[in-house]
Amino acid sequence: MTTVFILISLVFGAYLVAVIEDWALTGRFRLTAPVFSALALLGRESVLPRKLDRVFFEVAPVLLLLSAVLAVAVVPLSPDLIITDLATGALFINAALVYVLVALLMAGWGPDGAYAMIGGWRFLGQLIAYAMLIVMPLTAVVMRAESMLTTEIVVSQAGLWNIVYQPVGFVLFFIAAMALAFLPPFDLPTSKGDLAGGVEAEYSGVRLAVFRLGRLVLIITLAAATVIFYLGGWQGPWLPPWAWSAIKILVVTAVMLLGGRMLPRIREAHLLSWCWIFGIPLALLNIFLVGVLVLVFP
Amino acid sequence: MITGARLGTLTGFRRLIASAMSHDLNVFLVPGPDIARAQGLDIESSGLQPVASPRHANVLLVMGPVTPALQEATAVIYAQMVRPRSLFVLGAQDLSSLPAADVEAELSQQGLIEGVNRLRRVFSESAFRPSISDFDVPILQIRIEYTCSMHPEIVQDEPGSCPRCGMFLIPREVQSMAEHRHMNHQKINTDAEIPVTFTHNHGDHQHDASMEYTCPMHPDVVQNEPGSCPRCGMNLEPRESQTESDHDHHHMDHADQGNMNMDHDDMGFMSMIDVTKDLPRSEDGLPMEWIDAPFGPFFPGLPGGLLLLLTLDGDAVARSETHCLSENTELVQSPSMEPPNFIERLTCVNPLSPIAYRLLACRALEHAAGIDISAETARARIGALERERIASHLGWLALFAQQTGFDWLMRRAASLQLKFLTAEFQQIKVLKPSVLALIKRLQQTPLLKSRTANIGQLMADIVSYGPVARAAGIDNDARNDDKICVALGFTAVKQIRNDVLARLQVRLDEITHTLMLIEAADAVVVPVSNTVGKISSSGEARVETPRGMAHLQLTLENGQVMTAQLDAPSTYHLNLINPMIDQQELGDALMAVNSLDLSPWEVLQ
Amino acid sequence: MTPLEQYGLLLGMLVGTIGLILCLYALARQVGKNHSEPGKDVPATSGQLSRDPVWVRYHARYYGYALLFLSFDMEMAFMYPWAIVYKQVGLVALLDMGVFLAILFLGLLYGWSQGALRRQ
Amino acid sequence: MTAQTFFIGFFGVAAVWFGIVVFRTFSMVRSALALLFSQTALGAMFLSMQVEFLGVLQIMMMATEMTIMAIFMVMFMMDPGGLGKMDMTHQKRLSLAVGIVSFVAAVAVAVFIDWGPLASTAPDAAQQTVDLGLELLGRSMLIFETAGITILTSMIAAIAVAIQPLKRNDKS
Repeated sequence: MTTVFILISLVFGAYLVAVIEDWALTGRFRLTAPVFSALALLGRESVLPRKLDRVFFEVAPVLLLLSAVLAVAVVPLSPDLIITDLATGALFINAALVYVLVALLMAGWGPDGAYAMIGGWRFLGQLIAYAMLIVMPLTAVVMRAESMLTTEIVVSQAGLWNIVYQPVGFVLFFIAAMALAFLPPFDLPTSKGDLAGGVEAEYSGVRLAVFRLGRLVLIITLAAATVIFYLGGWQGPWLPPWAWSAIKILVVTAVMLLGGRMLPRIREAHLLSWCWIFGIPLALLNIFLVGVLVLVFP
Repeated sequence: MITGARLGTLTGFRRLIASAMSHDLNVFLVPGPDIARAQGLDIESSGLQPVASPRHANVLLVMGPVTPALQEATAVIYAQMVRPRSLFVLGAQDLSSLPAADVEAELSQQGLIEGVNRLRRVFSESAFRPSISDFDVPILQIRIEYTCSMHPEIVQDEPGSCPRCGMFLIPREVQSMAEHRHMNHQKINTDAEIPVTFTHNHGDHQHDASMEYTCPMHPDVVQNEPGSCPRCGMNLEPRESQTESDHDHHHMDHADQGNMNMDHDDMGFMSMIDVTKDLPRSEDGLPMEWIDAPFGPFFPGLPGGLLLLLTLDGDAVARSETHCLSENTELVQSPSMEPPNFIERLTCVNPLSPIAYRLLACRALEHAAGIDISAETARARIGALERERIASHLGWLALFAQQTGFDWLMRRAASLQLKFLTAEFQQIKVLKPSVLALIKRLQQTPLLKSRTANIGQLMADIVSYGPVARAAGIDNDARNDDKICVALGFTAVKQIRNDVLARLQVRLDEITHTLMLIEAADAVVVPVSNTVGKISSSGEARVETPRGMAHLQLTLENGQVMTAQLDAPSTYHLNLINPMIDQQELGDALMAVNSLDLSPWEVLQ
Repeated sequence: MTPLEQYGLLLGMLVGTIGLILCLYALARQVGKNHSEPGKDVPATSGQLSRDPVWVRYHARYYGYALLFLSFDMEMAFMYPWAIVYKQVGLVALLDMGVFLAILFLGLLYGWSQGALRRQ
Repeated sequence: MTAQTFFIGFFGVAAVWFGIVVFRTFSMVRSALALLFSQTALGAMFLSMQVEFLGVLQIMMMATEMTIMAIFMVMFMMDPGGLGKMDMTHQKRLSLAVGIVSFVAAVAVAVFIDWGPLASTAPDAAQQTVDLGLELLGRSMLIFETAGITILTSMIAAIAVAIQPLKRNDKS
């Protein structure tokens, strides 16, 4: 029963992400725009490029949606509102979200087009930059919670949220999460200016609808992950737990979508060198600091 | 009635989808969003959503001048759009290679809004139709030609085995038109060391046919008489020689071997070392294969009408070729033109800065006729020219922001540009604080300096004009020797870094300076042509257009303009592209090309 | 729920999502068939017809980072079990992982000094 | 029990099938991603054998590493798109024989060796990770540190081989 409820709230969340993104892009708050564009995409032809790799081209959007939906399985909206409370919850979110890269590589290599291929291999370079900055801050979060159960992680933040306990970890995780969801300023694989749409340029019709639905669910999943790891999940003074979760997730989604518009796209060379030369030492420092804090104030 | 409808009767569910489509109009702009903004069209507010790829679009909006070469590219874009698709034409155009326009409207914001409403009705009524007709145009036709992977110069029209090495030929699809008409159009490549032979359309380059002998496996082994190859001993094949230092780049033939089953055993094991021995090595010493990717006339990150054929080594540019598909033909069409028609003709040469060219024509005619105009009208004309400079720089900012994915700046700059295009003198005073706020906010944007610093460096000793030259420290502004400008307190703006950041900074400073200039000129009137008597003499004029100094010379025969010769800055800036983007990362290369603020329209044949 | 039931539920979600997508495809096919026309299935490169295949040996410039990433990825496998028992074990765990991370940080420094951490 | 064995068998067969696809396909990227999905099937097999941490770790780490293998395969092997349909297999008889011999040896090891008493119930997932952590910090601390050293040597060796020595001037 909880599974059905969470999946429905996931679809509703994806709809809200579409509304917020449309509002950020066009400046008009139209509640019906995502519904019309979804129906329109359904009604359009879905063209297959000439010399494509059929398996890759078909599997890529499906895999993108799958990896986002599976990552939601371990997200607790309230103490008992979680689909599967896995013992290795934090690791499972990361494991599911790695297949976003596999999906984009397939979407890049499949259609045999110059723009798509360059976009695909660019996203592999982007993964090499952000992957470590997701894993190491998560280790610090798990250290404080002494377990990888996502419910344990939320409960461990009862006194002090992790955003206050380990701010460096939060900043690194947030940047890496935006890079994972290829949101601007990290939209290297699907950049309009460099690659005319890059990886998603060759998709049309219902396959494009699945690709875009996968991206929306991915954004809401990453926002939910940021909330449960750093913003104290469902904890909050007056409102019921699920309400707090919903508010926090929407706030984080809005910050992710609106914040990126204010910056030019980052160069891939800069993204890689900054993440490796400044990001990883900072992450190691964060683990060391949390290690000391956990020992000093039990 | 839309010609690009989809097959199917308009039943209940399809009617719902058709009405959804009428609310979700994604538009692909031809010749480009910068031209739309320059002509005062606000696309977003009219309800159309611009998209980057023809696959995502269901409306093709054609506005602004479309030259024959651009019509071919427009036909390609229309063919690649997904049904149900529609063609929306603004302003009278003779689009021969496209089907009849579904919705026609006059070229103005009012026409655009009224056209969009008609488009919505058309979509919801006839998105699906029981009978549809194919869209077929000569450029889309393909013919299969057979070529050998080892000898790209062997081209036959029917399958068979290669006369030289015996391997059977692989099919390749090539455009059926004999050669790409625009390919050997004004081909600008100053790439000195390797004369570029565009590998995928062999055969159509006429070269002197002196015989030479080369080895199939090692093209760099070249002799004048038959014999065996010093390296691998295979006997050398006769081949009519192309230009002497040309080594025919085999990079593409390994990839498109088609379904030729090259089994390992019979050919002797060919290790990767042999295969990549003669490939050019990139900076880090890896001999990789290069792909030819066109960044065509309608690329969302480049000015509309500019075609950049890049040979990419991974995501870095190995070689580049620039073509202007939008350049105009002769200025004076019929044997002679009336002065007013000539002024109109020159105004619509470059849709990006019409007033500058109108002023150029007026000044040239007045210089020929010897009329001098009152200080009052001269000041008002300068006010109009400066207003257009601000609008042009804001338009460039919007295109720069679109290329670098800087969404907030694109929307702000575009809306300000549209306001400035038709702003009267009072409105300019009102708009001034918002422009200055935009500039201040832009200069504080994090990541912008690191994104644009030392990218697109130009060599010091090259000819350049306008903001590009001023960013390199060379001050060749035509306004310096214009008495009225100097009287209004004009001072040139200069930088030294000579990279994209410097060009951005120069244009921002110029916007602030021109605002003060307009206030000093305190009048903005579009230059109007005055009557030129029946005289016959020659005149010439210089005007500092937003992109640099344009120079016009014309000759008059008893009141008729006989010949005119325009010298525009973009013709020189086209030659800067190749050396600037060599070995640059793709994103940096496109941003550097953008920073030159090219207008392909003013490049005359 | 026992762990096995949880994995079963995950598999169920996976199959359910694939089923939903197949229904969407069936619905789209019911609306209309693809109408193949000349030039429509050529990869869209902004106004040009580029028919040559691009599956060539792509020159990725980040292989310096990729090599270091493989090693750091292995290291991460050790860090999770350590992180779980860290509070229990206390100072020994901190020193132990300190040594481990210092060794790997040495590798990172070596890579940086040899110029691996740049666009090759 | 039967459902668990069914899934172990199913994912095992899937892993083997993807392994076969690795060699039967012509495109390099396809074979790299086939290997990736064979590792994922292996991870799913671990999960169905109630070894959660190892299974999830396998699913996660193999994805990134196989994609990096994919880019290196595309960079250094001829005709990565598989357009030339070159038959990459060679010494077919020898490899067939080696395959059969090793399969028989594996089955023999699995069947005939005495694995000790059958554990009634496996510890639950969270406990397994805690035990692994304690094991790392306790008895096999030495193995943990030597693993660190081997990872360091692999880093240094990879960089020494692959990266061009820096020209003195641009030590950015």
